[in-house]
Amino acid sequence: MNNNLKEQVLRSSGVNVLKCMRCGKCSGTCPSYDEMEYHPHQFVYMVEKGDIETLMNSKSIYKCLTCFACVDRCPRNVEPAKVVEAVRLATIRKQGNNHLIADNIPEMLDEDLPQQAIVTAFRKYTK
Amino acid sequence: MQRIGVFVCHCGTNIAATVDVKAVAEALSHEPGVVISQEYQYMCSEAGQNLVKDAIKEYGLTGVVVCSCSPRMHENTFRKAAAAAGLNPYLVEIANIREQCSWIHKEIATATEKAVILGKAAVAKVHLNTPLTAGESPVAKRALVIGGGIAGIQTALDIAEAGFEVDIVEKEATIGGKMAQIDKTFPTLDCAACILTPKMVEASQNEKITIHSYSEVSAVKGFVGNFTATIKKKKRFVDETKCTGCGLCTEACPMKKVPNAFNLGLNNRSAIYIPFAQAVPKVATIDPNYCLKLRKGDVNDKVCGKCAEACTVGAINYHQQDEYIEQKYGAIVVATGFNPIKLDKYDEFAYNQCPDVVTSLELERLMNAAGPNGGTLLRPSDKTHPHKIVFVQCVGSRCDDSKGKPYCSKICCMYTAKHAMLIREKYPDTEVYVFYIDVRTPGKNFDEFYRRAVEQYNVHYIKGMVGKVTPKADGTIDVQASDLLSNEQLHIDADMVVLATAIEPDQTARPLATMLTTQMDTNDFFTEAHAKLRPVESATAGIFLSGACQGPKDIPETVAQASAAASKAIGLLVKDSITCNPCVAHSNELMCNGCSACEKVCPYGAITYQDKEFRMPDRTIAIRRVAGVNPAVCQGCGACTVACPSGAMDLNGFSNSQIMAEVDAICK
Amino acid sequence: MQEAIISKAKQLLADGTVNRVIGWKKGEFAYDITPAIFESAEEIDADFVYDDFTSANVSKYLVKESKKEGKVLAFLKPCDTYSLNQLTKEHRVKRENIYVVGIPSDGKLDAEKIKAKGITGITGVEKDGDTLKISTIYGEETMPVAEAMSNKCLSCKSKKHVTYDELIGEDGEVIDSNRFGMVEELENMTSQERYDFWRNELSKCIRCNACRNVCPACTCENCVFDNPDSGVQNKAAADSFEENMFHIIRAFHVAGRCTDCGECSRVCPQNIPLHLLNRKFIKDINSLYGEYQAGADTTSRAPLNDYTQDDCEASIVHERGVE
Amino acid sequence: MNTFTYYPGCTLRTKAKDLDVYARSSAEALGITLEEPENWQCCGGAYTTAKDEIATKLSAVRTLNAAKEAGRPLITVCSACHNVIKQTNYDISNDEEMAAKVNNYLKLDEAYIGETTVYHYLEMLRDVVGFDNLKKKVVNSFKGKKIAAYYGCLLLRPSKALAMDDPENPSIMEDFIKAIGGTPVIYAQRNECCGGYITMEDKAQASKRSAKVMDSAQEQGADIIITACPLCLYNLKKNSGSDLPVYYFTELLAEALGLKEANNE
Amino acid sequence: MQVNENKEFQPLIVAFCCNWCSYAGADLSGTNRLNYPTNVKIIRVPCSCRVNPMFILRAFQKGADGVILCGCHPGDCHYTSGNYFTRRRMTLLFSMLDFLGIERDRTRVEWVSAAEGAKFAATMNEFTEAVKKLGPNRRLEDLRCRKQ
Repeated sequence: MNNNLKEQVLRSSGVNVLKCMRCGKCSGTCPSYDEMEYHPHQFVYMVEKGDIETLMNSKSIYKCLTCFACVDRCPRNVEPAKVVEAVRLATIRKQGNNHLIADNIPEMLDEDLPQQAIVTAFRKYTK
Repeated sequence: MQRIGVFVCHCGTNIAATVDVKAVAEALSHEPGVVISQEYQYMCSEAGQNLVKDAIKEYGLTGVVVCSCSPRMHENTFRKAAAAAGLNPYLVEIANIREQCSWIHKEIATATEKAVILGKAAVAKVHLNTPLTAGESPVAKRALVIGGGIAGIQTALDIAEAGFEVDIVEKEATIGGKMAQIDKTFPTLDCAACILTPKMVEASQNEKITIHSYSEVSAVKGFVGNFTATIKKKKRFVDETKCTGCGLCTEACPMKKVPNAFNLGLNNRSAIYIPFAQAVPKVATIDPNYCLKLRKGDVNDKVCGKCAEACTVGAINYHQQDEYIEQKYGAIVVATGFNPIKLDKYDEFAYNQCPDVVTSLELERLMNAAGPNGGTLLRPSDKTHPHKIVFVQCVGSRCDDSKGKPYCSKICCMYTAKHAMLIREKYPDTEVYVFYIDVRTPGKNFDEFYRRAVEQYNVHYIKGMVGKVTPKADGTIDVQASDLLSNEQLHIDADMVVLATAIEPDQTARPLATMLTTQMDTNDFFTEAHAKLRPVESATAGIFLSGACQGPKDIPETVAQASAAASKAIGLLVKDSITCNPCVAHSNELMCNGCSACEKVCPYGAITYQDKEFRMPDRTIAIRRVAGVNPAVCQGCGACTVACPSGAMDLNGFSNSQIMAEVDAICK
Repeated sequence: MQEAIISKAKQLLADGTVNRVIGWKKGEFAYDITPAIFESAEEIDADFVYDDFTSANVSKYLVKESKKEGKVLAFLKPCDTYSLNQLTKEHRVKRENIYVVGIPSDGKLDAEKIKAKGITGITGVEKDGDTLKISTIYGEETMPVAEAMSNKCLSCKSKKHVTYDELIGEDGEVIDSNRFGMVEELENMTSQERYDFWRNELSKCIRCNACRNVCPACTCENCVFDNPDSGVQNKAAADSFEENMFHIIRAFHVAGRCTDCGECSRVCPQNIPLHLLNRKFIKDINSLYGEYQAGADTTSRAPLNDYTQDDCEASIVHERGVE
Repeated sequence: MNTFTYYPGCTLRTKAKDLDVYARSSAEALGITLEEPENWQCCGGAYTTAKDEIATKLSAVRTLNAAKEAGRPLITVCSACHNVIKQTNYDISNDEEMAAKVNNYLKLDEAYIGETTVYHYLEMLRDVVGFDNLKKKVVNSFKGKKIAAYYGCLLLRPSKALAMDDPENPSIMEDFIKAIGGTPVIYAQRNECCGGYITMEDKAQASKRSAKVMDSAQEQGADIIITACPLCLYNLKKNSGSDLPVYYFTELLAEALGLKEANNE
Repeated sequence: MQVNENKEFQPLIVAFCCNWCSYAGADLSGTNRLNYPTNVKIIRVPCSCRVNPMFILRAFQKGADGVILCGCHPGDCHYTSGNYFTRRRMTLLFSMLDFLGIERDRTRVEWVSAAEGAKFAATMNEFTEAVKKLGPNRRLEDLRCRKQ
């Protein structure tokens, strides 16, 4: 259990994980569920336990679509997507941990890809 | 010279853990007039009370101050103890050093300091207390029950049984309430109608009971023992005394496309209707929003009139008007019940998008023999048998999201188990899934009942919540949910989805609470006088609570509470008179100006004026107009005391000088 | 005017309509006019005075007078009729025992203002258009009428009689006065400035009770400040707080009942602008609960004994004006 | 009241010119003046929910403040820009700490605390123009066309901040479709994410998501699908493997108003 | 009022609470162990309309630094209409105190129901803080009561 990391995630997300009643609706609604190793309800629970590093090292943090379905549908107003984002930021803010590297971009592009996709990817996966 | 006794309670550690009770007793012993200051572990215990009684006798106390829990808790206890020892009960004051001191503060030094100050204020006040004698006021021997569901019916029957007149006011066209709409009951699986309708009939036949159906309480005045209620009998356009309930009119009515409210809109009825076969009173009612004639606005118009033609007894009256009845009551029982919440904000479950997503109450109607499908469970959309049904628990309950309710609706776990079981029993080829967060089954034979659903009927209970319900083009419904135990996201191709919808108090409860000056909690459930010890009384004397208006309840609990409320009401009604609150206003005639300011602000009309002869200081006789308070009518709010400019009007138990003394003691 | 009043008084006494008259007579000085009871034409001829110094509102005297045998005649200026109406509404006078003759008023003079000009030994005054001719033991002096006018008359709110049995002269109209100007000025000051202003004014109070004794709304059988059970009994302010207490409570007790007759300030020997406290309440009542003029009628409900469900909250005080 | 500050956003200047061009010409035809603020910056495309990220929120605040200074409501048309700007505005109005930090950074003459009203172009059609009025101006009706509205996630959620429509059963785009004469097709996936954000990260997932959306619309019999988001359009067209035509709603609007050569076959 | 040299100023707050709603709300905040400062001392009155302006002035006179009056929510008065009168009386009284230059934050009316224990505690915390910021009540006190 890493208290500093937990503190950081809680502060950064602004989420009170103790409000969770373990209903699992977030995971029931998540469109990326099958791509994730850890699911939204697990993010909330594991952050509560302080098991942040496991999450930071999981690919799951890049699978969240930030579609806010879990945020809107959570009956307890927990906002799991914000927890996922806070964990992802905890990872990519570390030196050299950018998930997207500028040099790799050109090969990902096609002529129709909107700027938006690149900008968002940068915003979400780099620091 | 005053001889005051101070008694400081430890309340076990409730007070003693944060307040140095010995120091409080010691500090208060030096207050003027205090002749004895003691502390004891539990002052409210018999031994504690004896301490107070003995001290009153031994020291000839003229006043008692108890530093303990809230006066709302034990003021009466200590007043009675004082009275038993021969001291006027109103010479007792309570310093609230538990709820308003030890429980909210942590630091012993400051909490003790505050407790001493609160004690000093009580001592200062008790110095000015005067012996008060309570007056008496007569009790009207009639009860009003508001709401005619199972709670109201049970309460009325019990009160009538004790020999008192009871009026039931029901806003719908029939009594019966929600229970009349329910198919079977848990955990015995009796047919609800079979056990309810005899009670409805009993109520209608009991000569002590008057049922005002299709009526509302529009005003309530007065106070315990002496309420006056105005009942509005809404125009139903049918003369209740003539109608025989034969139903010819409903057949004759050409307007047949009215959503049937009793079946929750799952089928249609005619514009003139009898809600259901066993309705009480079995009298027709015209729905003016759909009636071809009444909708026209001009009843003299020659439109339709088929029902009047069909009626053999001439009961139809298109000119009927609302009728108001005023009646005196000694006690009022609130039994306004509940409703499922609206699901507008929960469309991730597609309730508004798919007819085959229904609420549990709708399922009751779908499964009921008197329901839209005659008791065969069919999908509302295409009237086919569903083969896979998904139940979703806690829809709108246990929420903290402004859309739902923060509380557990309590009845859903059990009725869902019932539904699941009944479906599996009747249609073994149907798969039933229940998505739950927790299965809550506290109650006699409840958990056993739920286990039977799982073990005997093989209902699939899945721990997890449904996230999204998607109606598909082929008529099936994709239910996407999490299965928390197997850690996977499931997709179930269901034929029907049933939502265990949260329940909320009826909309009429809030304005009624205002009328009755009773308190409600933030969810609009009526607040009981004490959560544990007075669960069926409201804090307002003479108003009792029956059924789900006080909190979510199942039928046995509702009936139990209904009978409890009845017994409390009976306890009041058997008295010929009740002891009034002696803390009422009184006017010092020598100082009264006769200006009428007090009369204007009195909500009870307790103040009247008369011209009285007074001998003036110069020995002349003067006739002056002075105010007098009727102590049986005054409730002791004190509005008049502030309206009075000369200070002639004062309040027993909370006099100007007493409150000033408290202020001084606190601020010293 | 004096002749007309005197002859009316004599006539009503003679024909038995009334059996006594409440009027005024001279005191020690020419400008020192005080209310008095007259029971015969002889007494009237001897002492009855009505002139430009005759300010005193006799309504309050009617509390006692109207309860005696027979009928009493009272000459009331427009502002006085509001007081009488208010007293009638509060059952403090027996209106049926009073014969009211409404008299017009074009404003009364304040002797202090004349004296402030260095004019002393006043023996009489006469208005000549806008000029006031003052005869003194030292000879005649003049000054503009407006400068000698009593403050309460400078902000006159009505020339209309709201109750009378008979009128001398024509009745006037309710007029649009600028009576809240000073209240507004104070409201626009900072809290500290307001405090300083009032501390300066109220600290002058000597608790002579003149304001209370003259006030037609202060007719309590027994004033709360004389009542040992009230907890605020005191004869004289022992401390700055008690001056505040006395004047706040007095203003609060007459709030919604004060007709703004201005007598409190007129009689204050220390010239404390006490009417501003009353006007503040009147202004607040008008703006928060709708226009209300105490004494305008005898049936309306006093604003403090009334309410609506959507009255503003007390926090409105925080939301407006200068902190 | 018919002049608005208009924020196009970067994608509308390049890959999503259609969205922009038709939005402008239609607005003009509807009597709405759109004024573009000078020197606007890219909104960043995605809103960072982290409370300790301030820098990424500044460009949105600059835009909001420009509208405030112009004394006009702000209109956006790209779903992503709208989402970022609306969330920023919501947080700055409701989170004092964040507002303080942002204002410390920006050092504006007057602190920005959420004064600007933000409309999506669709909201402008609904609340300012009115769908009834729009209906009257339609020259080329889409009568008989079954049109599926794709909201995606950005227009509706988080609903507290976006507050545009019922997040689970929205109707604004369906009402728009009815106004231009078409028949709206309701399908379950209309408010589920197409996987746009993840396009560069995980093509497979984006394909899966967008296919699901397209299939759902097609299953309910849609002829075409409309959206307000360039990334959705790209994803649904490119990655779904479906041949259901996808258009910007503004293109249909312009066509309905007769501002585009009718290409109804 | 207690001023210790090394300690921060501790204001004395007098709270008048109606028996039916606010006093019960205060009890509930106790039952739920919701803390608020010891500065607050509650005086129980049957209804907020029992509170005479004289009580409030008296409290200030004797050294209170803030006075708060709590009653049932408008419409929910146990006595039907008491709090409506309270609302008018206190609005005018507070306006007058403001007019006399007394700091606005020393007086307050708050409606607290019997169910609002949390609101009661929060209100008391807030009010105490606000009065703390103002410092000791100097403008409306009886100098003889001033503690050294």
